[in-house]
Amino acid sequence: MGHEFIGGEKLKCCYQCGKCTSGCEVNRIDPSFQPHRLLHLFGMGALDELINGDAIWKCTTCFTCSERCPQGIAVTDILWSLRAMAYKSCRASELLSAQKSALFKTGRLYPATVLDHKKREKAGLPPLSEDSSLISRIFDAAKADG
Amino acid sequence: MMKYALYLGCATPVKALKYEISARNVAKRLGIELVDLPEFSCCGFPVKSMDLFAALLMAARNLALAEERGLNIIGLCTGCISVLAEAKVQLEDEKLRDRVNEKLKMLGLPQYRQGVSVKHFARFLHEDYGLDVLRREIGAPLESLKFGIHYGCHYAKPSHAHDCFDDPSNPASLDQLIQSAGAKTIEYPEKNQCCGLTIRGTAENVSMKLAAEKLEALSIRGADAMVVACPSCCIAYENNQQLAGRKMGKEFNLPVLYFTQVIGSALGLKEEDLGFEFNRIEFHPTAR
Amino acid sequence: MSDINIGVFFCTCEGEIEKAIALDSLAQEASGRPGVVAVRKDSCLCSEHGLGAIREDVNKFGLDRVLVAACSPSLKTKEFADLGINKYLVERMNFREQCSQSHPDNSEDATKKARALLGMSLEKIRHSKALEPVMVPAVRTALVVGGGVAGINAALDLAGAGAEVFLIEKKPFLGGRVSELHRYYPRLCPPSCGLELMFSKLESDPRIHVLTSSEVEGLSGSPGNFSISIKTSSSDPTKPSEKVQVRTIIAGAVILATGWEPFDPTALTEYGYGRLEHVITNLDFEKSAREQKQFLEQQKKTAFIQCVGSRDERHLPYCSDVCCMVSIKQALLLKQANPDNEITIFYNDIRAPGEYEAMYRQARTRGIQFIKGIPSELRQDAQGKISVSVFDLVAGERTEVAVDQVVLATGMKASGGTAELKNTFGLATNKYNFIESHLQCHPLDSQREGIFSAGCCRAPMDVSRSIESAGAATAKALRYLQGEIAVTPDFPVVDILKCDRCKRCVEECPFKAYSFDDKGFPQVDILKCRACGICMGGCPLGAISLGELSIEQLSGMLDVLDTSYLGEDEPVILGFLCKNDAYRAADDAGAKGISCPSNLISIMVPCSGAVNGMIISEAIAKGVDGILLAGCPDNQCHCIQGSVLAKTRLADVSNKLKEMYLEPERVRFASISRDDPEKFAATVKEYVEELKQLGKNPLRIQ
Amino acid sequence: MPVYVVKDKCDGCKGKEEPLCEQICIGDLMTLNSDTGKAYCRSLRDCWDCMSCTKICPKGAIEQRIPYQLGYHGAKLIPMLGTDSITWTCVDIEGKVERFSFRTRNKH
Repeated sequence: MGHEFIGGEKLKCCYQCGKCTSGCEVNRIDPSFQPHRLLHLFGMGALDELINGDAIWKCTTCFTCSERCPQGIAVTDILWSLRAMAYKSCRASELLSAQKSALFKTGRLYPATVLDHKKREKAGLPPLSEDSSLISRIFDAAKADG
Repeated sequence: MMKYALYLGCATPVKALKYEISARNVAKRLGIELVDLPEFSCCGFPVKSMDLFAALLMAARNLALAEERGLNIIGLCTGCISVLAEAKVQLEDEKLRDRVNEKLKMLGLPQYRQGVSVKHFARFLHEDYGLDVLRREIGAPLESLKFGIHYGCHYAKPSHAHDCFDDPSNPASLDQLIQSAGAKTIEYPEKNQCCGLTIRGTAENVSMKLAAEKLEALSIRGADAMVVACPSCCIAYENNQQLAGRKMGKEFNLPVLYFTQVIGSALGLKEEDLGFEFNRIEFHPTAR
Repeated sequence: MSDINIGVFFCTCEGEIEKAIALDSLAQEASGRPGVVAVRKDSCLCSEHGLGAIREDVNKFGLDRVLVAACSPSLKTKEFADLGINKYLVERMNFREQCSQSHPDNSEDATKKARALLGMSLEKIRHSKALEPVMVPAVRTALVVGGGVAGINAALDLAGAGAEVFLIEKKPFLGGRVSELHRYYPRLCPPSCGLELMFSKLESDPRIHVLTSSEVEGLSGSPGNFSISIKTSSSDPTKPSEKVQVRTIIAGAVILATGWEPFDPTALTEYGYGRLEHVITNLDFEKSAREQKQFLEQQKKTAFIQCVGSRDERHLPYCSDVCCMVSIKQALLLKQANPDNEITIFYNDIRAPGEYEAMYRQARTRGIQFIKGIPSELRQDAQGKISVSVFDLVAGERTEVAVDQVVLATGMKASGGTAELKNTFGLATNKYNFIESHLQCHPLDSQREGIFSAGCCRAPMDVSRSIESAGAATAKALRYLQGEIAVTPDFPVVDILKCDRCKRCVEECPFKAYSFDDKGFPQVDILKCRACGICMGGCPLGAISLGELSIEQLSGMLDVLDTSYLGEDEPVILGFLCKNDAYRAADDAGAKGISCPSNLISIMVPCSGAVNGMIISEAIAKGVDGILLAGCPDNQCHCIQGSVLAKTRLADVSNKLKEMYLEPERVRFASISRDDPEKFAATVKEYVEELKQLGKNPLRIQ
Repeated sequence: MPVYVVKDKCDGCKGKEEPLCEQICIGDLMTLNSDTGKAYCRSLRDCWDCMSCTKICPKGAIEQRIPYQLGYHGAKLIPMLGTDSITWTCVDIEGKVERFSFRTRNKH
């Protein structure tokens, strides 16, 4: 799985102190989202459960847990790895699918409409460039061997 | 004259014209030249959820492009800056850098040689331009105003990517920046809370509640406006303000400004040069 | 050579040895060897009868050397040391564990190996020298650095054992961190009571000299006679720096008790220490409890957060040992003072070993709430209430508590004083900056002989364990305070005629026992030396020899080794086995009946780092097919870096072999634990097979 | 064709001054580069190829390039020192290997 684990090397050091969940804004509102539990499941190898569940899509990536983890575990990066695994097994959230199509079409997360271009011109801002093949070229390069 | 590459990202030039306009004019007024690089692409943030390596490659591409021009990067979106800065730290690893450079070569792009710095515009003003110098430029201090600052998660986090320039649990640099414009800032316990925009599509209730809580905290404390430093946060608090209020059974009327608009006003720039007409909740700093 | 009279004594070990080895034929051969004037076989040499027979022969034949073929030299050492002849002139041959017991199935090979051993041992013993313990005069004075509870107790214990003691303290007063406490556990008594008792004992003991406002400036000399310069500033606050007195103390031993410093939790900004009101540390708690009576009594809600900074790889990666019990103690004090006080302790794991469990239990029965889960952040409302929000891992849900004060259970870090002394004394510290030599086997020793550590400069520990370690360090130090120190004569001797003054021995000695004499030659301080032989292994000129095992002896043994003792086609391996681990594991293999190829002849060395590269080269040059260097796993070596150095030296030989178009596999290092005879046997078997594949050492033919 | 110090192997004899090769060199040619802590030959053309330094080096870090009068490129002469013996490995330009062991005089 290689680079998908960027930042996740210390995962096994987690001693379940729960500080990540204690400080998690999302958990406060939606108790079903528990970062410490995700780490535990990941450590136990329960990948299927994680990838098929909704939990990994609920993280705001606010980095509070990563910042305060006493074991220096990059929890947010691990969440990203899990999402990438889900994406690769075609389990991406609808939001991500929408983002993906925008990115691959225009190279931008928020494509500019005709109106947007006009507004910018009126405000005296420089025109925006779009590159429809850039993202797929980058993905191809990332996948290519070597 | 100080010269920097302006990294706009995806959201700012489309969703946050007032930010872009005010930032450009503040920079101009302070004698900072911002150069546009049309080749800049998305920072890679959304791609992290698809392929971490491709995301790193996108970030490295942007870094390498600025480096080729010999320009350091100033950005407006905290998310973009955080992603680029984190990539910079990751690419300190020689093996990873070699691998990334190989791919950049494949794409016909310049190599990344670790010779570029990445800073948010606010951090730049605080750290490089300097608060003392800024204070001397302030012509119309906003003494009667009281702002609630929202930093945004990626402004100072992950702290190692941002050279720990501000305390990740209790940041202060934006407060100081706004204070140097003469205004007061509010201390409130929810200061560090996330805007929730990134999960609006996957956990809408949580997202709305997060936004509403902060809007409420600042409304109660009598903030004249909320000040933000990131287009995404602004969407969460400004564009979604009525929606968040309705969902939670509250009514909000809290103007949301970019810090560049506030600084610009204090510098004496005109409202039209700071994109005030784009504010959804009307606000006129000089009228108060 | 025949001016030496050698006696060779074979033990059948009640048939255990003789069942595999043809002792009679070996005895016959031995009697024909030059210098051998007495040969005897006995069924039990270590019995009174057997030992008596040896003593009788020593007298009768005027023996100069005694060669004993019996069990492993690591056994029955006392018995065979007392034969009426200097014990260094007695050589043991391991006929039982490493011959008859390890090759029981093939007695022919066992006999062949025994024969080879006999030849080598006869050669080795020719070069043996009679050695006597060296007596070094030592003063009866000790120095204790640090006037905290550990230092005070060490001073009292030392004086109690009859030593003169200088107790020095950097601050103007004694008492250390304990004097900052309100109560200590588990008896919850005030430390002032204990301290005052100690102070009065200090004062009344004429052998104890207390120097406050004093610091160590430098240390020279050796154990038994350290010379330490001490700077004392004026203790009169009205005349600062008026009088700075520097004096020199001669001390036989030094006990360090430089204590600890509290971890500063401002680094964990999420808890807002220094920013939020009523967020205090456990040491602040003690201060307030000591100074204000109402602090404990006034009714309030208190939360304790455990592991603040400790067990945190960004701050203190270790457990600070005391914080769990400190919080439990403080919670109990609050409850005692006012039963209406509401207390919550947020914890990871409560660590309450031994008797302390009872206190933990008491805390629970008193209604102190324990929540498993660490809060991530503290928020304060306008009224000053602090809200603690935590995910309760046991309940599986979030709990929110609003409290009046939060106590951060901060841990201990190594003190600045320890860091200063580390430089002044040239000591080694562990990765957390505490003083350490070998945590498990020599916890109180530093890496310098004669210098010991007590209390929290060694590791975080509570008051009772500090006092305990002070007593233990005292016992250790007493060896150097007897007026005279007997040094076992197995320390190294440098042959100045061979030495080229390259200084490698000085650099590589893990205990910094070497210095230079006025001509630039290395000289070993026998009191600092631990006789590991790393210098002997490192000397590029083979100029250093240990008392027990010299380069000359090793080289002589190689000269007489018959590399075809098992026949032309069997490979021969020379094993250098560390006496702590590998050699004993090899013995165990025999004792447990794990069969082991007879292709290996082992030589016991004090540390794998004691084996010189020239000896290995020479063995290869003389036709040995393979060299096995077996030592401890890296982090277990008593000589700190012995096995690491052994590996580098082996790598040098291996590189050389490659250059010579010889197989680099002919030298090998193996980490063998004391308790792993199976691995030892397997390693030898595997190596024999590999060497068979490689074929004969080309140098063996010549 | 004089000596060549393999930098990765040389450890400057750890003493930081006067390594063994410097002490043994009859021409006083070998010395330590104080910046790198590695030995080097300060005048290559003065080297007589006596190989004293090659023999003594405990790290096997000094190689001898055999002068062409004795053997062309590819020929090698490698000493290995024991406490009372020395073993020479001679490789000629065709790769033929021969080894010789001798007793040395510095017996204890």
